[in-house]
Amino acid sequence: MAIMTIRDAINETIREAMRRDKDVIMLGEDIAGGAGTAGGQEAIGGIWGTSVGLVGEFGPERVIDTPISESAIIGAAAGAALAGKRPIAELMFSDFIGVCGDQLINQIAKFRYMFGGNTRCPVVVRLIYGAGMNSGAQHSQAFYNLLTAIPGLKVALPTTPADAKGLMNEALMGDDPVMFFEHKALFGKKGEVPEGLHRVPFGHARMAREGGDVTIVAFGRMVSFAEKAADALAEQGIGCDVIDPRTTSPLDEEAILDSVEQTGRLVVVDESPPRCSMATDILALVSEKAFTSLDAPPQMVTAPHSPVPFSKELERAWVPSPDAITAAVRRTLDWG
Amino acid sequence: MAIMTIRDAINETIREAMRRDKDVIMLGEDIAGGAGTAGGQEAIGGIWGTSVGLVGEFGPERVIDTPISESAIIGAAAGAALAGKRPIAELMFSDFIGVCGDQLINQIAKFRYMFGGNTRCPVVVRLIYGAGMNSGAQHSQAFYNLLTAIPGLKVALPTTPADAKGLMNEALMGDDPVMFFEHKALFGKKGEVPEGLHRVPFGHARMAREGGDVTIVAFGRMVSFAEKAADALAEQGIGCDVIDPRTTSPLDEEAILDSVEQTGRLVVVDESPPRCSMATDILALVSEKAFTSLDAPPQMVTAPHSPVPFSKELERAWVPSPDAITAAVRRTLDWG
Amino acid sequence: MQLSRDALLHAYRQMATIRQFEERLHEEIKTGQIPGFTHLYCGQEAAAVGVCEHLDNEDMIVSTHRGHGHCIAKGCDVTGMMKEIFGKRDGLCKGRGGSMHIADTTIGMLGANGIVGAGAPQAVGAAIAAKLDGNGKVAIAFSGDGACNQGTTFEAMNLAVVVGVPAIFVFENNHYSEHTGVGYAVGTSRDIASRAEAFGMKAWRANGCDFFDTYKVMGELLDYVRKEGKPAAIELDTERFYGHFEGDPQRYRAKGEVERLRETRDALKIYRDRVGEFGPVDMAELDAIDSETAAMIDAAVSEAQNAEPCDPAHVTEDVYVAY
Amino acid sequence: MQLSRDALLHAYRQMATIRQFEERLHEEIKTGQIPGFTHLYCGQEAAAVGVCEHLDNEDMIVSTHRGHGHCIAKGCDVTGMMKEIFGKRDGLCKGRGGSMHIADTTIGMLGANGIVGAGAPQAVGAAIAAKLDGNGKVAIAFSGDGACNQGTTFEAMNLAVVVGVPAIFVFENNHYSEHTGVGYAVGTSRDIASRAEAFGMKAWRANGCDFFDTYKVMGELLDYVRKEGKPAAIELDTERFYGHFEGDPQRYRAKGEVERLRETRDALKIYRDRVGEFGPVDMAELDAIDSETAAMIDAAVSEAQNAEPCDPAHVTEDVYVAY
Ligand SMILES: Cc1ncc(C[n+]2csc(CCOP(=O)(O)OP(=O)(O)O)c2C)c(N)n1
Ligand SMILES: Cc1ncc(C[n+]2csc(CCOP(=O)(O)OP(=O)(O)O)c2C)c(N)n1
Ligand SMILES: [Mg+2]
Ligand SMILES: [Mg+2]
Repeated sequence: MAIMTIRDAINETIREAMRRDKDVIMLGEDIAGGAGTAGGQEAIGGIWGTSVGLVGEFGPERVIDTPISESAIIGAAAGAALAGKRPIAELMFSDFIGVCGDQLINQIAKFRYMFGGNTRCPVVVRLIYGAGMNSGAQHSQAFYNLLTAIPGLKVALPTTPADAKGLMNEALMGDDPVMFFEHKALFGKKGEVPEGLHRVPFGHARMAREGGDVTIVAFGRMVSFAEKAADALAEQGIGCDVIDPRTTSPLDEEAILDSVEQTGRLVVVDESPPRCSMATDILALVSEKAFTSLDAPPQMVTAPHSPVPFSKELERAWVPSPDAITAAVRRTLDWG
Repeated sequence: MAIMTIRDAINETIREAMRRDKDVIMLGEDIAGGAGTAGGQEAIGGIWGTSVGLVGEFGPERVIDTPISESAIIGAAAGAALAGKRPIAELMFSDFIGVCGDQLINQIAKFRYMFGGNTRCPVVVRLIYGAGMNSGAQHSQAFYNLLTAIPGLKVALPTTPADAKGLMNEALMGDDPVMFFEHKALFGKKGEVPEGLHRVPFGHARMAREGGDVTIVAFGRMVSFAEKAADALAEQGIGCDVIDPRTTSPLDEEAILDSVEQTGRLVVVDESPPRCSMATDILALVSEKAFTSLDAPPQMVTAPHSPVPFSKELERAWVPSPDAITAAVRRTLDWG
Repeated sequence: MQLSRDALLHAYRQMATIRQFEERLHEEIKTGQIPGFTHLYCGQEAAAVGVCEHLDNEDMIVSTHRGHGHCIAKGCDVTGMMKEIFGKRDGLCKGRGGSMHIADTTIGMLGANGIVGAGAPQAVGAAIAAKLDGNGKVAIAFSGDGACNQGTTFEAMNLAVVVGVPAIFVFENNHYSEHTGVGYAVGTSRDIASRAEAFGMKAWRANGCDFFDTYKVMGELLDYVRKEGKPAAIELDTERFYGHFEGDPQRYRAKGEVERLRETRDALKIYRDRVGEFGPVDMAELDAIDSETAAMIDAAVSEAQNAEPCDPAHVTEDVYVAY
Repeated sequence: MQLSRDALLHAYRQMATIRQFEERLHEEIKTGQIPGFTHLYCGQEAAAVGVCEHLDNEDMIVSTHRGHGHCIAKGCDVTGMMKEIFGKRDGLCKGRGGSMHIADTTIGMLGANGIVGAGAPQAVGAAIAAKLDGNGKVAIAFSGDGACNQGTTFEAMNLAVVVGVPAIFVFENNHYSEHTGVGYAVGTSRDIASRAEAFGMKAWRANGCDFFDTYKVMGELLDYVRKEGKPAAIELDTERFYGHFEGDPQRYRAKGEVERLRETRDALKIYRDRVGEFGPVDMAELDAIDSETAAMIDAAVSEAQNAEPCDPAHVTEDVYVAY
């Protein structure tokens, strides 16, 4: 087991996949960087540093820098996948799904179904997402709910280096399109990463904490906030299950329902605004399928129904906080 | 009160608005029709017939036929709105939101907030939506959930001719962007329409049926399916409240919560697939805010997690049916 | 240019098949047996066939909402297509796709597409794959004159030039996008091909109602693309004989326009008029092909009519490979 | 071309303001007081000012992620901008927008924009409004060489031609989109302006580091647009002195590139070198403007530093006019 960051885990996993499978290719803006400049290729390695060294090893035919044309990037990835490749397409910010939305929701997601089941379109779209770096309303959003809503897409959100590797390998070896959400504030997060062809199957949640009194389901960066809250509560004798679903589509319903059956209390933490969010998705699941288990109203801790603001103070108020999670847990315990 | 179809109510309301307010303009593909042809303009009046006669009365400067460029259509509407106009932009099918998604979710939705509150962007986007006409996977979707998720947008779904008029007037006289969803299978639906400047405020649900035993919340075309189910159940002595929220953003939470407080039973009917849908949104609302009122697990009646299929048999199986609603109501009654 | 008898007859058979497929659909739609809305390719036969007669199964095409002609020209099973359009369970796409979503990736037909402009970047991706595979194959995006105003089409052309791949943009200019004239919607100073040129691509122009012209110019284009490994474009001047979709009252047409087009711009007539220049073919042989095709389409329609309907239990199949 | 003393001095003041605003931001960002990421306009001053000196408050512009220069050139309050970039509650956008989202619609500045390519169609819409209002006003979209590959930009150009409105596409070609060279990403055979021509638009070209050249050519363009009521485009050859965003190590640059650009392509130097051709201006007057500007920027920075932070209670304000 090596200790590494999520950034490096993604880089290494892609590198190994490209060595193993010549059909794995990459497309994106500045993923090599420096194309057509005096400094030359590989000046950058992606603005997130996740593709460092790849163009050097695999060449510009497989690590393709593109113009600023997101629809063409995703569309080309779709076409290459229909033609037998396994493209990894990078959306520098998940906020840009609106620029290429059709290729995601009407093309990649639907080919297999509408073409009668004979087609595979194994595109992995990397979407860098999330608030917390004062990047403003158009560079901070967490749109996994919008893509979870689309049948035909799978959606992964790794929160540890090991899962980043395991889920990426799973995405690259599966035959379905995967929306791979990487939180920009988590790239530097370190952890142990298994050697070799580590795979994490989709639809299997990770139990980040076990506590037994309250169930917290959290997504992406919110998992670490939930862990923080759970640790603080543990000191006060309150035990929380913290569930990191790892993929929202497919979703490990069982892990969530099992935990709620035991705890009777649910808090869902989601970095998106509340409406038609993963938070509502989980509350609906639990209230429909574990109704009798619930001892208190399930709670949502989400961003407010507003765009992401720029300034430090405002953005801090916008992002769900560990304190808000703690308060929600307490509300479920103090109920009735 | 005149009796007319939803199609005609929309046409008439827009006509009256354009007479009243010279800043109201329209943009879309073939909304006049016949531009650059021997047959000449107004050959068509929109493929849905909702803009018949408008180019004749208001001229091609105000009823603008555009090339097939949805991003430019919505973008131009946004720019015209910033410059003081009240554009009505037509998306021939709501399925095309992916083609112009950025202008909806990152532009129109956010200008006011991110520009500090001094800006207005009163664009009305008409989105023709819905399954039931064997139009296939890319021409049948009901994407109101995706846009309800976006802070800054309002979302309306009229289900009667009177509401079509009232909500359209409200949209055209308000100062916020409105996503106006029109179900293609409802255009021919007839009903009474008040004369004059009839307005229906956003965020006020319509009680389509009062029954008191079970609360059914339904959206768009599903309202009439819910009414059908409610009528059948009424004959068996089961009274349903059928709530038509009319707008999903803002949402009339109170009407829903009040009804559930009385009935203790909830069924939500939504033409979208289940994940991160309006169905989950309402279940989450009720389970969080009317927890103690619920006497049975709330039920979702939605399309399955699949694209919309083409053939008659498959599409019929895909669209939620009155029978499925009846069954869900019975499940809530038979509970426990 | 001289062509072998086989080549000449095959091309004619392909065009006749498309024509009769579409003329027959036009009739069948009136009976109400065909669900949804259908866009007929009638009038454009020389375009699809003039392009696809150059291709084999490993060359790839991406099509449009008006895709029947491309599908047939690329070799899709005609009976399977008919069943699909009738919405039957053993249709080419199991009744889930319909007229606008016919595909058969095993023969390089990557899909008709209901979203105008969506296909062009996909062809670029397929061309990227072809380049990597180094097999000399090409990928073709069919687009209409309307689709050439969609941002994706432009992005695709630029990307193809930047990455230097054998993607070919075939613009079928049938002068209308729905009910709008090309002279209005394409604001360009010259023509559609000149847009491709502005993106740094070589572009050709041909008569898309004349198989021989399309075939010849396309041949030159393909020589260039295969030799240089670069993208290229071709604008085909062609005609649509029916409405935008079936049911379109076509009030935007000039009086007598369709009759005139059927007289002067009919791909099958033009083929018969000119075939003598390219090789020895008897009109009687063509007549025979017409009859064989009619019988084949007849059979396909009755097979489709009698085929099993879809089973509602299958509605959620094949959303994923594994979920 | 001769310009009035007022015009000459005003143009210089505008360029000096942008330069000093940006140079100062470059320093302040190092102190960590400025949140988020910031794209500096340094080097492109002649472009924004050469364009905007022709405009008044009712003409409209739409800007980019690199918008400070456009904002200042269009007349945004400099202190308000500085406060906004520092994220303060009485910033021009109440601290909610930040560097990439500065707007003041009351003076025709319709917004900087973090989405590359989003602005171009918005300018067409503003031009539609101007045409309806019949007030002779124009709407301008600033775009980079990178943005000119985005589908929206092409769609916007076509739409502007189709509807015939006074929309102007200003392409600031600073030779880089992020870390990629224009020679790679813009696969065009000639230049960016020629793409506009392919859409049926008149296009001009000018030196975007030379205020006088940009101003003169832009004047010709505006005469054409105002007279004809048609769209037009201009490509400005210009330079970016800093990285793509602050913090960019710029390894893609040639050795000594920035130094050379600062020597030969500095808009302020070029202005001083050439101003004599256009009217009588003393270098001492320009020096005085430099000093006044420095004092003004100093004051703006300290006001911004001392301004009240945002109040978290306001986070959900102004999402709607009424909800
Ligand atoms: C993105 C999108 N916008 C609009 C439509 C509706 N639509 C379908 S076909 C069509 C016209 C296409 O014109 P053209 O590209 O010339 O092809 P043709 O119909 O002439 O074959 C339109 C507007 C669509 N299907 N997709
Ligand atoms: C849709 C979209 N794609 C990508 C980006 C990331 N991005 C921001 S600026 C930029 C480069 C823009 O280049 P150019 O248009 O030449 O403008 P310049 O930075 O040179 O001023 C990129 C790729 C973005 N903000 N929006
Ligand atoms: Mg056409
Ligand atoms: Mg640039």
